[in-house]
Amino acid sequence: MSIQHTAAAHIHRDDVASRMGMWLFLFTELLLFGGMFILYSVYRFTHPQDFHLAAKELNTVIGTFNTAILLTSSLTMALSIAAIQRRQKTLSIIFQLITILLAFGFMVNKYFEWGAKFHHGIYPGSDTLLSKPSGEILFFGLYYVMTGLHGLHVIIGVVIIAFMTVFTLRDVITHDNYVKLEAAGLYWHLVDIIWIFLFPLFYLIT
Amino acid sequence: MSNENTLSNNENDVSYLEYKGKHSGILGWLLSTDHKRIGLLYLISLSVFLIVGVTFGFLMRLELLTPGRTIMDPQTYNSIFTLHGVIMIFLFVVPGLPAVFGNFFLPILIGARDVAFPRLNLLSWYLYAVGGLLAILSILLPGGPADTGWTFYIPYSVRTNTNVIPALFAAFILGFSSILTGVNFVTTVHRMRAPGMDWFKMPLSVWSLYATAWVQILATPIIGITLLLVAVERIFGVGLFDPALGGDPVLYQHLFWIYSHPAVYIMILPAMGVVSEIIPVFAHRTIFGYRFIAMSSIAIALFGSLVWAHHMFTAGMSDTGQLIFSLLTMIVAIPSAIKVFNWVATLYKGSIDLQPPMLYVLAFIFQFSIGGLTGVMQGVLSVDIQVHDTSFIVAHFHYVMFGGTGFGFFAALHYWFPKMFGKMYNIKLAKRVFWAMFVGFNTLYFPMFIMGWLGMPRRYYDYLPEYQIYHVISTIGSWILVPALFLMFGNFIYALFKGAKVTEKNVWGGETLEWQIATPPVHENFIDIPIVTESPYQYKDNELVLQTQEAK
Amino acid sequence: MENHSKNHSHNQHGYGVYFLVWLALMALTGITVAVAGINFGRITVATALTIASIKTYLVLTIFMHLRSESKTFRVFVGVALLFLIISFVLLFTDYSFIVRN
Amino acid sequence: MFDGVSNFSQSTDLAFFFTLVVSIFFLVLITVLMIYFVIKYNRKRNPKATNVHHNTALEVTWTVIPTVLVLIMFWLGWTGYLEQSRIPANALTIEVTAQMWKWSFKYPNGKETDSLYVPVNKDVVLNLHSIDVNHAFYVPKFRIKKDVYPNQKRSAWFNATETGSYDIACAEYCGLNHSYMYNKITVMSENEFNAWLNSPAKHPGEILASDTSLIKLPDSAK
Ligand code: HEA
Ligand code: HEA
Ligand code: CUA
Ligand SMILES: [Cu+2]
Repeated sequence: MSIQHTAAAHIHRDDVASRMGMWLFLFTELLLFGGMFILYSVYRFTHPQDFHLAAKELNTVIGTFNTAILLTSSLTMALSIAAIQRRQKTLSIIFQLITILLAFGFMVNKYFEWGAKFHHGIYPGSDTLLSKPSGEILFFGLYYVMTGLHGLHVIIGVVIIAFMTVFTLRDVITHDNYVKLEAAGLYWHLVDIIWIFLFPLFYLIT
Repeated sequence: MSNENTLSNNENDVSYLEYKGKHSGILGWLLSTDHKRIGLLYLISLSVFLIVGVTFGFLMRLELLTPGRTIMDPQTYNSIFTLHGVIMIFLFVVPGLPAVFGNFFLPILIGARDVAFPRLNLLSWYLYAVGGLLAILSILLPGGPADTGWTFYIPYSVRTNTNVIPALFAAFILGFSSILTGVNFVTTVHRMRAPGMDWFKMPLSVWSLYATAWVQILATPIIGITLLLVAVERIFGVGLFDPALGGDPVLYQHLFWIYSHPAVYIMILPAMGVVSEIIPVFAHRTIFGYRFIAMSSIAIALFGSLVWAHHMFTAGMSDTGQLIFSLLTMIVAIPSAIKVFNWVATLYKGSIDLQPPMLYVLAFIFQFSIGGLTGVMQGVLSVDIQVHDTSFIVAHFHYVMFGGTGFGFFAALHYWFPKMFGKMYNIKLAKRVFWAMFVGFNTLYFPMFIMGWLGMPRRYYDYLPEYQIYHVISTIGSWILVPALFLMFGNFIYALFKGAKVTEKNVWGGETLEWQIATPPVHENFIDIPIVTESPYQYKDNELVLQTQEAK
Repeated sequence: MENHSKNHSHNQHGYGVYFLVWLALMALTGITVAVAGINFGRITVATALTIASIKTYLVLTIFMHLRSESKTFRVFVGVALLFLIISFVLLFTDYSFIVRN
Repeated sequence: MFDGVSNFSQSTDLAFFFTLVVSIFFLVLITVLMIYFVIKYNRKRNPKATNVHHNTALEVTWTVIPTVLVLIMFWLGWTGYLEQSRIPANALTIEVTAQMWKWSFKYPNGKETDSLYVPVNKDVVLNLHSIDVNHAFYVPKFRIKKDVYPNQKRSAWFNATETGSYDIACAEYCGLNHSYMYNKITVMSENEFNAWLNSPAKHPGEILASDTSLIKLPDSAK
């Protein structure tokens, strides 16, 4: 192979590469949940009746409320990027803080929701649950594992966004270098998308 | 991104082995984000695990020398084949070529100074190390090493009292390490190719690493979640797989193989890349059917994700499932066939020099063909019912994983060693060792095909006397392999310290970019980024001969 | 090779666009909850999943700026989704035709 | 090598034979070509190589021929499998229970044994159950193998064509004594079988598996 040499090729920042890397990583998250959606679909297919009954125990109101919270937090996340692009640093920080607050709201709701279930004796391995038909055991198994893993992602997301806020404060993230914030945003939106599917699949089975 | 460009060209000029960065001594290695140093970190840690895994293999062979107890009790045997499988798969063949040679050479082959995310790259090595340590820990903790087989089939993996959880977490973490490598490579190939290097000017090993990286990204998370769920099942008893609670253990197997079948292509594709790289160099001519080889890598990655349930033909799937998966398994053999034929065709009218790397490559083609063809036999439904879970399978996968990927790894090591270290090993010795490896390998595994067809199940501590003759031959094979493997490592280690110095850029007469830069490479590979104008493997002087011949 | 120089993405939407998308998402959530009460029989799940897919599409294209990224990104997303979908389809070649428990 | 003794052995062995012949053919082809090229175009003999870039006709040929061959292989395997998956009616049905690490067999009349007795030339259906973990019922000489799961139903069937005594193995890893989950299947003439089945006392030839233990259990395993 013949090669001609160029002088002074310098290494430069490549935001497209950073975003590409983030997207690729998101695929792994997608498939992590994908594996569980596979489980869900199979068991729902093999135990339609039990799933139907079990879903009645979930509180649609809390579920809907949480969906609204998460969608709104996605909005504020997107807005914080729009703000930093327009050099509105303070506004961007405010939006990030709102996002974090909403995420907390989501977790608090989840806490009460899970708490109520535990109170009724519905948790993995409990006698109440074990006395139910196997489809219901599977439903609640999936419910805890999937929303639990999702909740874990929300918590991780909060930590990441908190870091972004600090970075924005310290001008590490600026109007012409905000790819970190974009990456955090991508992650947060993915968490949102997962919930968009979890919600109807668990709360809205009729 | 990469190191700041404050270094003057002079400082950049020094070999990556001598380069002094922010840290010195051992930290200069452990904290280095240089892709070449990370590649070497992987090489060292991988070799350690290889030796551990191989020792377990050797001990299993000793145990199987005679029926009944030879050297260990059944519990030990069960743990040993589990550890052997886990170490060989998750710590050796899956990371294997991409982590060592991919890290070291991928950026060089595409004319880049480093990978896209050097720090992520280092992180992935640390994850690998942590995963490896956890695997070792699972041996040492009270309770004893896991005894489930590397497949962790439920319900046994939920019932046994051994340290399954550390082993699961080890595999989980190693999965993440593998994912990060994949993310890095896809981005690197997309964003960092030197000017002029369009897709069809990339060396073939880059194509196969690229295809591999996609499989790593897409398939690995599935096993991550699946193994996590086994742990959850053990700890909380949620019942997602446990039949006692209504779960379906067959679904576990589906999820396990959705990853683990594509994983076999994570293992073999990079080795195929190495083969495509080495053959033109030692045949001293252009590769035959460049595009077909490149595209077949993509095809393998694609079809590879469609055949997973051929591991479950006796598990009681629906007939439709059996039909589809058997049919697709047949199809996946075709791109491999295309590769093999193109490699053989590349020898035609070449000028073949049988150096050690070439010997390993030829053995690769032979052994991979045996492994692949028996793989196709296993894809045939009625045949698989007979040979499933027998030593026929064991022979198949050692032929592809050890005879294929393993030999590909050894070929790569012999091929790139002088470039990586600027030292040359003893070539004569290397050739002799090769023959011992070749003979030992085939003696070790071929008898397993025969006894497998006759009905010798796998994961058997003990067996009927009629199979002993095959076991004895097989164990003798492992005794030939022992000295060979020792000598091979010995040869390299000796060369590192006392070997002849190599400063020549191009020891073998290759045409890809790594042979155009200093030996060993300088810190950031290229003083100036090259502009690529031609496809690899041109060997232009051969072309001239052809034309003059035709003119006559 | 993809264009190398662009660091400043044109991933710029006005605040208004984001608000509109948010409104649409909230409306769709409302619809999916409302519709869940009605029994469409077999297509109930399909409706819920269709609405969820529309919501996902909005998030992907606008919030996640997929619309303004280069084509490569869209191909990537396609590949990942395809892989997931194929896994579902092939898995159901087994489960659709058998009862094991 | 082709010594199967059930109704399935013929089709399975045919599929095996065909795939084996094709495999050997390609393996020999590739190996011979490699060796021939290495000798003929050795650097000493042929110091100057000639480039041959590609040949589309050749590529198509070596894609199409293997494709056709593997499709034939698939078909042989599929038809053989279908036979095994169609459980016949009017067969002798035996309930098989697997547990760590032994088999037990229950006949229609309630008789229970540790090793399996069947009549020759008669369809026999096995309903497979497990009470703990996965096992697999494997009779190499009959070319049958089926995994056995707790809480799930599986069936296998066969029609033995020769009297005699054959091995049953457990082919799915099931823990400590997986390799000792061996037993025997005895194929007898119909009359002999009926006599055995209906005699309350043990058949003179019958021995409990725990006595036969083809391989002696080591002490540690007991
Ligand atoms: C590097 C790893 C690797 C590779 C590359 C392969 C490649 C293949 N494997 Fe293998 N396989 C394993 C690793 C691998 N396998 C492992 C680890 C297991 C066991 C896991 C366990 O249970 O523990 C296994 C098990 C396994 C099974 C399950 C057996 C069972 O448990 O019952 C099957 C069944 O179909 C199978 C098939 C195949 C096929 C069709 C290919 C194909 O890709 C092969 C294609 C190659 C060729 C066909 C050869 C070259 C071509 C020619 C020479 C041209 C002529 C060709 C034709 C005419 C067809 N493999
Ligand atoms: C790349 C993967 C890989 C490699 C390289 C090997 C290498 C070897 N394996 Fe394999 N093996 C697997 C992957 C691999 N294996 C997997 C995945 C399984 C399935 C596990 C399961 O069922 O869950 C398996 C299972 C398996 C079995 C089946 C166990 C059973 O079903 O009962 C056997 C039996 O012989 C075996 C033997 C060997 C041997 C002898 C080697 C030889 O390579 C060893 C060659 C080398 C030497 C013989 C010695 C070199 C020694 C040193 C350098 C150190 C020397 C130390 C001393 C002499 C004390 N392996
Ligand atoms: Cu029972 Cu193995
Ligand atoms: Cu496979």
